Amino acid sequence: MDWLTPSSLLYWSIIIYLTAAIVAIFFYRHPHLCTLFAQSGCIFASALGAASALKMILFDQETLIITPFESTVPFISISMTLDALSAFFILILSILVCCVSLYSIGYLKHYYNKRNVSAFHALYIGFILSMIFVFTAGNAVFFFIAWEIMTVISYFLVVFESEDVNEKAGLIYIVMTHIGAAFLMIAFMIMFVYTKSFDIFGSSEAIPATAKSLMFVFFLIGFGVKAGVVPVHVWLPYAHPAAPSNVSALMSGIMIKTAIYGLIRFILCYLNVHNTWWGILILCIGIVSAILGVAYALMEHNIKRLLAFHSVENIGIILIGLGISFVAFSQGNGILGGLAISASLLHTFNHTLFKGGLFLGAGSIQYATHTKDIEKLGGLIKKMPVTAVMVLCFSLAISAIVPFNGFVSEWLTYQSLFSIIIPGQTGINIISILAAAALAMSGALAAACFVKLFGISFLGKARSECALNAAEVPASMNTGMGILALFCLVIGLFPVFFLKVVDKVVFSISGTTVIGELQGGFLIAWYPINVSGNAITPSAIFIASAVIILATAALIRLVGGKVSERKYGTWDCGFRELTPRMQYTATGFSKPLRIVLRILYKPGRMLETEKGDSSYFPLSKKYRVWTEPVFEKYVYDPFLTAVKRFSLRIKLSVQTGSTHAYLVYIFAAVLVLMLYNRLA
Amino acid sequence: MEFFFDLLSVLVLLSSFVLVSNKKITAYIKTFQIQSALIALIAGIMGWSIAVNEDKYDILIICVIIIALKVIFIPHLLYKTYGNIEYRVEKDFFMNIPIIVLICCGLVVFSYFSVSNIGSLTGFHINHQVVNSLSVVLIGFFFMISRKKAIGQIIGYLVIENGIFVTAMFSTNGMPFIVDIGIFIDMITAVMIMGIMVTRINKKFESINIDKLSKLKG
Amino acid sequence: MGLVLWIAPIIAVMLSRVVNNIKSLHIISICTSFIMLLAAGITTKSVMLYETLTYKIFGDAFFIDAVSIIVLDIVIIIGFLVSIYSVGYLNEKLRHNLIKYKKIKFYYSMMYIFMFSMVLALTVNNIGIMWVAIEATTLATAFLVGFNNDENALEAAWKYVIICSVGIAMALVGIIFLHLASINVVSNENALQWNLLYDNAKDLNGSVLRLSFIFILIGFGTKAGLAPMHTWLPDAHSQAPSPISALLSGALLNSAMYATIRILAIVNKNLNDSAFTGRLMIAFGILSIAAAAVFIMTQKDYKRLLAYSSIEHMGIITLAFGIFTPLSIFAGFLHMINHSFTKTMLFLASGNILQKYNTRRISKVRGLLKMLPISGAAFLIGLLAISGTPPFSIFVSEINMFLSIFSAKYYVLGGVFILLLAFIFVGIVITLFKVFFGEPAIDSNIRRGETNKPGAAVLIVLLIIISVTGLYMPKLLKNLITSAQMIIIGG
Amino acid sequence: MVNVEYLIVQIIVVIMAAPLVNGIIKKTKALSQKRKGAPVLQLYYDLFKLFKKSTVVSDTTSWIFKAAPYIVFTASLVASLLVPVTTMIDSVWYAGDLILMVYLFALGRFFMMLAGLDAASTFGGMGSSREAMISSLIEPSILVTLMTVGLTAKSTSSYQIMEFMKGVDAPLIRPVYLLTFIALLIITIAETARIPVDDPSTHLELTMVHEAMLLEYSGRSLALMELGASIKQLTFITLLANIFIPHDQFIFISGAGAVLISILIYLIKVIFVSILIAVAEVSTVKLRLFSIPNLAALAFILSFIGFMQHFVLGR
Repeated sequence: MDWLTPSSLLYWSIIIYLTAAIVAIFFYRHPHLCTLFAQSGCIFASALGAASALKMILFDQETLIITPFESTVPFISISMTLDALSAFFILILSILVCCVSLYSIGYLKHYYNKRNVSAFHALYIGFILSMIFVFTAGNAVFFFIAWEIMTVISYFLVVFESEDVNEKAGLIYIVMTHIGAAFLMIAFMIMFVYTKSFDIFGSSEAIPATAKSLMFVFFLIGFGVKAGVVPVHVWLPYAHPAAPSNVSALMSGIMIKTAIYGLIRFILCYLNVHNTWWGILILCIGIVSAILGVAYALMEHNIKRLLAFHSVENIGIILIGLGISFVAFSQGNGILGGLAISASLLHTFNHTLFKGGLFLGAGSIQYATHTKDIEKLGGLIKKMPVTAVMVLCFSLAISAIVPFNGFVSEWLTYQSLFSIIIPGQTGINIISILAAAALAMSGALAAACFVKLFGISFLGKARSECALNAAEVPASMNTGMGILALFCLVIGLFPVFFLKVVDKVVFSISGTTVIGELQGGFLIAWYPINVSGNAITPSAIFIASAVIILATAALIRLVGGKVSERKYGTWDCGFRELTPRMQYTATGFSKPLRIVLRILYKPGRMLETEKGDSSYFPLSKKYRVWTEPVFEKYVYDPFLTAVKRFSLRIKLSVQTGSTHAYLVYIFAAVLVLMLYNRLA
Repeated sequence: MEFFFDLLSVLVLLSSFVLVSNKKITAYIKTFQIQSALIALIAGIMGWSIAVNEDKYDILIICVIIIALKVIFIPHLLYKTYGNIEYRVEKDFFMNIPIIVLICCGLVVFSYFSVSNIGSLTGFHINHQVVNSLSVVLIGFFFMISRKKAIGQIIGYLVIENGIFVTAMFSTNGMPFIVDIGIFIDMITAVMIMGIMVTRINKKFESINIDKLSKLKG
Repeated sequence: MGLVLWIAPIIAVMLSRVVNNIKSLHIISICTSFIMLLAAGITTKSVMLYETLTYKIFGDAFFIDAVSIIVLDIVIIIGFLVSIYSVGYLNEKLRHNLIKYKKIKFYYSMMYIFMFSMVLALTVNNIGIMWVAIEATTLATAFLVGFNNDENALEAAWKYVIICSVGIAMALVGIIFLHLASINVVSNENALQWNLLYDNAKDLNGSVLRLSFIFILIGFGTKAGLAPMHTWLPDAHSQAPSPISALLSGALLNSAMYATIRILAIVNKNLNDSAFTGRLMIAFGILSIAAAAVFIMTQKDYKRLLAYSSIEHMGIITLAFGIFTPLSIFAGFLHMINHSFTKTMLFLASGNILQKYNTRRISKVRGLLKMLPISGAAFLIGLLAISGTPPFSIFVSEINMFLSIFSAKYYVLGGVFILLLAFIFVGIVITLFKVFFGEPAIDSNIRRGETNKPGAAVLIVLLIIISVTGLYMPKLLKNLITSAQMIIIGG
Repeated sequence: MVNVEYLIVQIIVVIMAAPLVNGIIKKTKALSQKRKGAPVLQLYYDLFKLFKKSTVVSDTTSWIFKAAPYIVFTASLVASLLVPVTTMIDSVWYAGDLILMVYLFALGRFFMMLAGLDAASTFGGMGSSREAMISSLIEPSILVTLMTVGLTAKSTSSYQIMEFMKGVDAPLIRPVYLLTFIALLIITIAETARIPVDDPSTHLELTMVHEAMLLEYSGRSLALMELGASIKQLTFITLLANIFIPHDQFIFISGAGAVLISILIYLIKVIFVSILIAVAEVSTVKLRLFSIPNLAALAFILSFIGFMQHFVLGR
């Protein structure tokens, strides 16, 4: 059974991915076959990948090193290393890829004969592979190579769908992530200078404390850009909506998690957290991202932009968990650190599931209605009942509402926040309680936002022809989403099994296990998650709710007897007819919050009236509301304009076109150098 | 002998001062011609003494080449080029002549200053003649900067070449022969190419004012 | 065999003056460059065997060692590729009646004079002749830069000739001082022979040598396009016909850099320390990179942008030799090679773009990938590669550069360097990536698809080269670079 | 593991007592306005009636509209199970803590807001939109308040907190508890759609929030919604009463009698808090919608200062 080892499984999975890509290119004339082969290859390969990862986490705790080939180029060596942390992220990746690929079989139909589908498949698989390499890279240079390839391929995927519109999306994305990568590079260089090695799994003892702090800051910038934390999140709401939906699902579901992986791998595992301020800084960033991410999401009426902002929020929540764990580890509190990082890892997993699912849902909506604008939708629940149920599940999950998975990880985050507050420490206490408030607020705002998303697009009446003519999407798409939704529910109900997986990972990272704290086994599904006496048992709650619903229904029937139910139009205050235009719009729905949080949006409005015969009978009225992208307008645009102006000014004052000026430069250089030689 | 070379080097330097204070293109060419003649004289004297002492005729040959090229051929070529182009009265310099001369004085001082440490540090002696010739290089360079017209720039380039040649003469009794020949070939080609270009520029831009050539920027 | 390298281009020049048939002109050109390629291959092999290669003829003038063979191979391989590309390029120009066949004769003869002078510069021992040859390259390419014969081309050519001539004259001053420094050490017959100077470097006069280095750095730095002497470069490289731009950027800049490196080796050996030269070269290097970063940010002309990128990469190479550790020199040579191939590819691709769209303005080029699938893809990948994206070759040399800088304890410099490179990437992306999107302007005259077939083949070859060398380095190359590094550092 | 007696007692008490609170508040208000007012048990009659009435359902609605009342009601009821009315029965059943309670209410609210949007009527959307705002603003205060109290007791489970509070002498004169009590009172008012945040007795579109969402409901659906809302109200009142005014430490007997006495005292406390709320309602006017953030901020600041007092300043 040699081939069942995690390494060979992973090996085979990679080979199948590659084969799928090659086959896809081979069949470029037959989009149907090409899609079928490539995506089923992906499904198969991801299943192997997941098997490998699970086997690694559950049975083999030894770190595996796989070296496909040794490069002759100095300092570049391709070595893959699989440990529990890598395996965990590969597991997440594989689950998502499996579902997304299933979904893609149906979804890609509308690209046939419009775009080069085989190129898409090649890029798609390349993207997956580059992420696998990021997760398994054993040395920093290989990590960097995989990281950059991932960026570039995802850039191509972002610009795949359409043309001019996306120019900005792709540009902002690649520019920001590349600058982030430059910071990573600096950090890796510092690493090499002191340790003489690029080995990620090596020891960092040779690095002095100041350099470590510097490295921490660079890692934070580098990974922060990729993760999309505020204030470097601006690329995210452009890039994710621009990509095809299955790619956005991968990008938002797993690509931004590579940054989380990087933070854990390099800061926690490699550098070891020494300073409390590292954790506090991450905690602060997490708080700001969680609040601002969801706040900006509220104002979006493009489904995918809305979801993209939610990614910022959820990364914020993950970072809150991570920040607490860093603080705890720096204080030597291993148990709490383990708990917090479990919360953070579980939330990473959860976010992958529901955000991936939501992007797929957005893709389904777009597939059925050809629009991403919520204001044009309405009443889809009747046209697309299955999709509606899935999207509802994901919406509940992302709003951290009870029987779903989002709640479990947020609860764990709350518990770790709860545990880190000890009387007597000023800064950490204040920030932690603010983090709890932020978490609560972001949860409520997320709920508001998803009520808006679901309510406006699926409920009520159709607001446009697009929504009116929608039809249910192909079964493969719904199956893909269905698996994800099922996962969301199962993790929400029986979190203990998944926590055990996470715990094994945490154990391999920090050497501390929280399994003593988190009791229970797989078979006793209703065993509670118990953190020092505080417990929740989602399954018990679920059963209680089910019993109560049934009992209520029975009781009402008993008390009230059988009564008739009458269908009638919605109450229209006595007007004759209610039109879809009278419904609340998404803009209207978010208005109270827009006004309350106006400092974040700088909203503006304008009323245009076309005058008629009398001022009481205008021909038409147009009311326009807008919010401003504050970060772009007040931070990035001025900066970019300043840089461009600087460049232009220098360009025109140096490269003037005058031969004499050019001669003067050389002359001056001669004189200055002669002077230097004289004085040196 | 040394005294004689000192005098000649100062004369070469002076001739470049005369050059920068000239206003007319024909005067530039004439001054260049004189300077070249002075240099030929230096080469002749040096070549003669070497020929007598060491039985080598390199420098004498070079002296002949200088006379042929720099005193006769190139000035002729420049006159011809100048004749080809339409005459137009234009101010040819950016600054006042007195200021230019003053700056050139500064350049001489600077070149003295910049090489003055060489002797003191190592006991290796660079004599005044070398410094004078280095100043000629710098002045030639500055002449190029101060003149607007294309022919002025060619003259400036030639003066730099002259300066370099004199420097080589005074410091090391000339470069290896083959190198010198190569340098001359390059120089004559360069001047011819520049001459052709000046004609073309005059045709395209209807002026040989280099300031007009400033479309390519940024 | 090495002498074939000298004779072949001269014969080619002569033949192309005589022959009047376009087809034969092309054949002569390709054959010559192929013969040179073979000769270079054999020479490389003998250098590998005997370390240096000299011939007694011309008084020890012919001298090749690992340093020169690296640059020589670059020049000749690029020359070969460019000669193939030129066939398609010139035919396309003829087809559109932009030039007459006489121009083709002129083109080829000038190109081979240019090749000859570059080869000469790289294979002579005497620094004076090296200077002569490098000045000759300026003169040979002057009319090639002005090939298009319009106002812009003429302006560029004029600036090119004037600035480069003046700059290189400074190098001659430096060489005279070098001669002066060696006057008591090397006999007059062997004056300026590099190997003698190098062997006796310790006995040269240090202070004169330093003065000489300053002039040489400025002189050859002008030719290599280091800021602030770079000003001619964007004009010349953008106005020249694209194959010539490729040669200028890929081959000529390296030759000028080669001359600097040769003298740098002597000076550093004499001073026993690289601090003096290092400071200067690091300053020039980082200034060039910074200048390129600033200029690229708002560039509107894609060929100029590529030219500025050449300035950047020359800056990087200068920086590498300024650091002067074994690792940095290794990286410097590697970068030289990688930059040459990548930049050649970009310039050749830009030639196809220019012929298709007939404009250098970035804003007029749209939908490139649809219009020119191969050139467009090569251009896109080339842009990514030139800005240091893995897994292409430039990334490899850049990471070696980073390492060498950090290992030499120039932390701030290293940080600034990495960030400047990131900014250049940003600049390239912001200004240039627009060309790949949108619909090409509807113009019935412009047909979609590649017209320069040989050119497309060359681009594919270059694409393979830069991708493969990103992850794989032949042992031969590694040995060559290592021995070159040993020569320079004097180990 | 699950204490069945506890659940039964809890469910019965909660369902029975919840409508009472509304009655008491209404009666108090009426009395304070020198009116006779409706009987205290009016809501019981209403609910009983509503259960028997036939329903009218809008034809634009979907299954969400029908499911929502059940979900809202169940969520409230399950949440109320997490807040024991008496600590005399061992109610450690590990099902959840106060954080879960908050999120169960969020579940109910989520579906209520969806139901508001389902009928495609303007009123429903308006109600949902306002509810979304109010809940988002009040949520941080709830969490901070509950966590502060929980932190002093080192637990987030309400039973544990109540057990702990039994040992605290006169909690309401300690700054941390006093401040959190006031904060929680404000939160209760806001969460249960009371003046000054919402006016439960109006059907004027400018002012209504909660009622607007229920506008399309009739019959048993409406009854479930109303009952759910009053259970939620009672849960918050229970929190106020049982955490800050613990009484079980004064009962020295055990067994069924003790439970009965404890529940009676509990009911008295509920009535007391209800009257407190009614007084608050009578003595203020309804705030403009956009002044509500100030109220939410007040609650947040109170609880935050309470937290600071205890955990940073150490009082």
